[in-house]
Amino acid sequence: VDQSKSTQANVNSSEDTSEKVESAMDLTGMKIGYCTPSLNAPYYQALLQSIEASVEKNGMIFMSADGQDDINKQIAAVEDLITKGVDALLLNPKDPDALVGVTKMAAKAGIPVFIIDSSINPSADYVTTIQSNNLANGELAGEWLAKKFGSKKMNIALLSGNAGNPVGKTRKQGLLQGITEEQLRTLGYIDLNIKTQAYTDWSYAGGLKAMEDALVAHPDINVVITESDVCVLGAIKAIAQAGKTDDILIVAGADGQKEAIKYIMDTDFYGCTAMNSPVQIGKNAVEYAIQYFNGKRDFPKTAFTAPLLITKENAAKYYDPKALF
Amino acid sequence: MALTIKSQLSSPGGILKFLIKYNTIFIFVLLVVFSAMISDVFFTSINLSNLLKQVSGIGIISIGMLIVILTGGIDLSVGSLVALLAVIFAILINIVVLPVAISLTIVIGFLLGSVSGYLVAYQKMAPFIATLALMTIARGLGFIYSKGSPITFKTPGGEFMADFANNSFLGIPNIAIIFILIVVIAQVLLHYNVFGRLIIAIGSNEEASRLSGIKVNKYKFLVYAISGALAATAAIIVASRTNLGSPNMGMAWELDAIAAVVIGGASLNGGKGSAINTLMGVLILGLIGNILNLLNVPSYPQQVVKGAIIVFAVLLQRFEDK
Amino acid sequence: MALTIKSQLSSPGGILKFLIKYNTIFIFVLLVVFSAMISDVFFTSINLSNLLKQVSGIGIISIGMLIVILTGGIDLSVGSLVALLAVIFAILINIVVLPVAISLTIVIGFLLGSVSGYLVAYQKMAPFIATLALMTIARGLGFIYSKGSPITFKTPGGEFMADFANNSFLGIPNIAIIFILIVVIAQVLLHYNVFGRLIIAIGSNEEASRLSGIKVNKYKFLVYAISGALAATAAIIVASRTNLGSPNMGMAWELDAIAAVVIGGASLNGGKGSAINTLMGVLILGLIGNILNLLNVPSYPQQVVKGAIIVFAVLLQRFEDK
Amino acid sequence: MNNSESEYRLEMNGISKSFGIVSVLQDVNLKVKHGEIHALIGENGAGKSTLMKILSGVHQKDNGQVFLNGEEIAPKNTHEGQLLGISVVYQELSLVNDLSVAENIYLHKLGANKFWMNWKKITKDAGDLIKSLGFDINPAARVRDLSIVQKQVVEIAKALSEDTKILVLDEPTTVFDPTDTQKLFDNLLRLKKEGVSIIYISHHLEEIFKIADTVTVLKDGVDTGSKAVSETDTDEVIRMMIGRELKDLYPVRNVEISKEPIFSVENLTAKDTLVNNVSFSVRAGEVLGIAGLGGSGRTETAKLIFGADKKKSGTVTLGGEELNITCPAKAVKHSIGFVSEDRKEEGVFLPLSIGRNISITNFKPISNKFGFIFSEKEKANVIGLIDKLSIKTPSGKVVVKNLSGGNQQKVALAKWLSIDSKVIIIDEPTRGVDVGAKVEIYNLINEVAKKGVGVIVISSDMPEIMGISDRILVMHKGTIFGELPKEEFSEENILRYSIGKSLKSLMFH
Ligand SMILES: Nc1ncnc2c1ncn2[C@@H]1O[C@H](COP(=O)(O)OP(=O)(O)OP(=O)(O)O)[C@@H](O)[C@H]1O
Ligand SMILES: Nc1ncnc2c1ncn2[C@@H]1O[C@H](COP(=O)(O)OP(=O)(O)OP(=O)(O)O)[C@@H](O)[C@H]1O
Ligand SMILES: [Mg+2]
Ligand SMILES: [Mg+2]
Repeated sequence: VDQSKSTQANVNSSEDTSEKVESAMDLTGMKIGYCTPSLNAPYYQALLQSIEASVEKNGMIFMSADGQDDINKQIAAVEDLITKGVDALLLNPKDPDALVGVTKMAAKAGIPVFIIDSSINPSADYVTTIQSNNLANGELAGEWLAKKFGSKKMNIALLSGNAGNPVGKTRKQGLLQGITEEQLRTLGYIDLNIKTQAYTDWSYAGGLKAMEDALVAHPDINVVITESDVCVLGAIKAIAQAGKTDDILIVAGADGQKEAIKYIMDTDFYGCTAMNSPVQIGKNAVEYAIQYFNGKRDFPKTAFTAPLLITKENAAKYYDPKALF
Repeated sequence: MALTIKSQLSSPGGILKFLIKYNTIFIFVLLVVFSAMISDVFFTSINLSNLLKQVSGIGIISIGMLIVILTGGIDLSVGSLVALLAVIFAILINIVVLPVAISLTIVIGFLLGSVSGYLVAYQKMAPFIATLALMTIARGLGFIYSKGSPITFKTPGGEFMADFANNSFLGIPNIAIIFILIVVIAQVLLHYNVFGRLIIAIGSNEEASRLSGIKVNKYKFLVYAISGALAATAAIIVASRTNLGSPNMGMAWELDAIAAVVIGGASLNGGKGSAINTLMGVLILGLIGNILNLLNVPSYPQQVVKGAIIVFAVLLQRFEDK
Repeated sequence: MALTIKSQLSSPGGILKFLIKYNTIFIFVLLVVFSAMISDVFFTSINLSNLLKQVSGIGIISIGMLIVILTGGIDLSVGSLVALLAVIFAILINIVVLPVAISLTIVIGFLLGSVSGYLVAYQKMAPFIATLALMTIARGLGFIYSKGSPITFKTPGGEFMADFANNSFLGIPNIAIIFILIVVIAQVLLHYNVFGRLIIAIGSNEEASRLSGIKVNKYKFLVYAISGALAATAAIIVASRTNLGSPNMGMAWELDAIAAVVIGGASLNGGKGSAINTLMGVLILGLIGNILNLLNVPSYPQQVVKGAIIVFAVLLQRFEDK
Repeated sequence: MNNSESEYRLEMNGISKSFGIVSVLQDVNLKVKHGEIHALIGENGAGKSTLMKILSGVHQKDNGQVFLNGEEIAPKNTHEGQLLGISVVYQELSLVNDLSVAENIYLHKLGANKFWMNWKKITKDAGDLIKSLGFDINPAARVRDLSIVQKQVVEIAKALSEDTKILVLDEPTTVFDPTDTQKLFDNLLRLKKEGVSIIYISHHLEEIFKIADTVTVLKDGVDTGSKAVSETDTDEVIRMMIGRELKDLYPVRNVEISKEPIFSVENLTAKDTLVNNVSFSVRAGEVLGIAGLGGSGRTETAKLIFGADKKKSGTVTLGGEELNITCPAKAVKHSIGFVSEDRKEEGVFLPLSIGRNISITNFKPISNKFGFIFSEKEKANVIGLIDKLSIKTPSGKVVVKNLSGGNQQKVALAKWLSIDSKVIIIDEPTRGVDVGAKVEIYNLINEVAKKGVGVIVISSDMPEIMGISDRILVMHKGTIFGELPKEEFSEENILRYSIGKSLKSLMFH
């Protein structure tokens, strides 16, 4: 899969965009197992469904297992997938180090492992990593923000998912890097003023409460940056309630959830978000697995979907009201 | 209550007794004063109104928890029920008119609570385990019905609810008014009504209650069903606040609700507890989170402080039993 | 136990009684047979060994939970303790030699458990609330110490532990051997040792135990401390399996442990329960998850089925009390 | 004073104790000799149990001194008390239900220093001990499965299982029938011979005169003096206790009894208990006594009628209408009342106030149709009953846990005697109640009967059941073995029926 191809269908469409991959061998009866770290976020749900659709479209059997947000339970879930004798394992690891063991176990059983969405320690036994470029996406958003503000003073509130989440961490790094790089480039100094970080548990209600308290404690906040759209979608209610939609600009480092895109199209306070398409990742992952079945072995260690920033200019293109995510 | 207070104030050592009986209130007042001192934004009307809105959901399920705990039971399912019922409400609000959606959700909540009630009352299952099972099941169903994604309100009814949930009446958030109304009703029922008398009796000696001719099973069944209906009310409120129903809602709320009830001086062995004190427990817990946020304490030290304050609040309560 | 079994088999209606007393075992056997029938990979040695490895961590804390529950208490902190202690172990293993790291972790576990023990035994705090507070605090500390990210083992000691945790002896995974060893010790202690009899006495009637001159507080203190030490053991095992200590470990394990103990026929009111039956409870829970995974049941329907099976297993148990 | 010379084994001097603002004991003295049975008596709430709990280390005294063999002691907990050789059978059962009989008997020793259980030995020892006391209980049985009588035997065995210097028995015979009581007395006399000092608390004065050497009387927390039993009599003791003469313990029955039975049971057989083929009837206004030995199935019969146990066959008829009672709530709906013999577990709500306890059976007159309670009405009702039964308490708000045993019994009665029943079954009505209050309870039973209620009284107290009944049924092995009309009332006749024999002189009517 080359990069150009992967950018083509970066839309989280509800329509069945999964396509049949060309395959020399008969795929019927091949079993693809996918292990998600949890299903406690719409994003994971969308990713699971995208993989399922692609797998079935290609006449294969889909098997899934859920880590239930617990490293040990995810290990158990992967072990059970291996026991079931899947022919390829798509693993979305909750922790980059903890799941190394099971990749080796899978390799021992002759099962190729494709790491998707999140990263894993390089010492793991895997074919390739398929993920959106969280760092680059974050950077794009950060850059956009720094450009927008120029030398105007930013008072930032950072809305995070939950502490210790590696994906969130990467996106945060991207955002901050983007801001500082851009400031250095254009201003020659860094003025990064993050007033508070609040955790939202990746939920609407969590974001709402976090934002309410943040606004009371720091009435001068004029920027909200976030590791994911989901963290800020609830928070918007708090901002509206406080009558601050004109004073605050929201910048999300990821996901391109449809509600967020809608805000970007319709309002001025939701500045941008970056595309992290579960549909695309799912499709690519299945495609890679099929290629592997057909004998291909020279995969790059990491295959990113292309970074993509969604702003008012291009939002309409990526908005699909019927999308799952 | 007024009566009790008066008679106690007039008896010798009355004021001390009063302080002891309502010591949860004093812990609360202490915390308020402390908060006002260390944060100058705490006492702003917007913050207080936020605080009230934030606690209303958990507050409502805490009242359900209280009546269950009074019978000597426990209801671990409430958090998951909030999620499932929020999803159900969001589905309903998009297909039927608002009043029907609201009533149906509450009825479904009542029925779901009845499942635990049936298992506990008529199948003699330990409440902990019956409601733990329902907790797992409800969360699962929530995800199944919503297909894992939040369901957004799309109708005028939904908009109405969103407005309602975020607006105030005479400066008090509407949803807080609902919560306080529920507290008052509960306090009156528990204190002045036979219903309260009976569930407290059941919680303090189930066998003696049975032999006094009380329909123990009926009441045990009822409290879980009511807890379910209150979970539905909470679900409607929290869903309306965010304008959607998500299967992720109410995560671990059951623990907060139990903590609120216990901080409010109730005994997990049943037979002891009051709605007013539970309200205080809810406010204390909410306040701790709020003030720590205002003080910019990072999330994890926050947990440590919160745990410590719970211990402290409950330790203060020990004097009550003397 | 042998004695009890024999005497029961020889008494009239003995076999029925035996079936009833050990009905958890039969539920387990039933599930095994059923699983073997519907999945042809279930009975592979690799799957069974996986299953054992998967349940060992929760299994060990379930034994701690059992002895706490026997005294009529409950320990909600164990899941968080596993996280905190796994982090501590990972830190220690990178700076001191393995035996010291192991012993220190267990001692720290014991001390952390002692905190709940102290609050419950000497400050008369409700176990639910004392351990709920510790649960919050421990999770917070885990994140603080680890700065939110997992801490990887880096020393030869760490490698040794990783090997140990993933290898087997005579076909049985090492960590399962440790778990089973703990079960056996617990069973012996509970049945043939004064310690066990006294904690059962306390759970059955605390006041009577006190009047009989038993140092009730000492034993209540001890069970929480032991539960903490067992949480440390579980932490060492799960950290070794993954080669790191993460503050995200052991999420909601306390609920699984409680469920296992109750499915194993223990009463949450104390005084009733056995280690062997708890082992069965742990295996039953593990098995449910395993077989549903093997049958390709998606995650959320799985939760629903799991909840239903818990209800079913506990309902079967009701006959015991007759 | 020096050990060997001390005249008294135990001296309690000037003991005072109050709970909060309530003073329970003031300047109480108690002196017990070696090898003496010392009776401690007094009205309900006089402070007997509290005094003994101070001795054993449950409570701490506020003032005064305690000497054991001339040495001052101050046990801070029961463990210390036990080490000093003080064993107590407490008024309320304090056994561990989930352990075996043997374990319960040796529970205090388990705590002391042993490490491994020697099941064989303790089971055998316990069995031997119980046998040596003249009773027969399987030492391996779970205490939960025992009857209340058997539990009391285990309590006593437990107290005797170690080298005791002072044995305190706080109302040990309230659940015993005469044969059980006699067995206990034989044991006490043997212990006395061995030099054990025994403090014996009871409201059965005849027991005192049968076995005690000395009697100390407490009144309102003050001791009104000690007397050698040989130098006093019942009247004097009663006067010391209640401060006045007591003429008739059993009030005259002048109630009109209807001809027709108001309530009858026919061939009643239980599903899970030994009760079988029980048939009898009660007439309105009648007090029907049911006697029998412990384990004869009286309590089970009552519970079966009340719907607390499962029925296998038989009919229950009230006022000509056949009832199908499947649960106590149904029984109550048909105006049948039941006072349990086990007040702690089944009778009262210990953590709740007296008022809440009393109101629980009877909300109708004090609430409106929506269930809202008129607190003034309730208060009046509660205060009325407290007066009527002379429950010793500062107010109706006091929680029942803090009442003395006898006063708790009155609360248990009050909740049933205050309502309009058609039939009421009272199992051991005066368990632990002092003589003065007994009269009040008997009067109350009479009053209730007068209203046309059929009263069924189960009692192990022979004089009591003969004193208050119009007719006595005697149970044996789960069924009614015989019936005694008033003319034939005698301890001998009841006992003969109780053990399954016919009367000596057969009377034909
Ligand atoms: N824990 C307590 N708190 C408050 N009051 C108490 C407590 N225990 C006992 N009392 C009060 O002390 C008084 C004496 O009680 P005690 O049990 O010693 O009486 P008693 O002589 O044994 O009576 P009975 O014959 O009814 O058993 C009673 O008035 C009782 O209400
Ligand atoms: N002293 C005893 N010896 C042997 N078994 C007994 C004894 N007391 C009770 N039981 C057992 O307990 C059951 C009935 O006990 P319970 O005391 O309730 O009967 P009861 O006739 O009401 O006696 P009580 O006279 O104590 O009220 C019987 O099944 C019997 O086996
Ligand atoms: Mg007494
Ligand atoms: Mg009886």
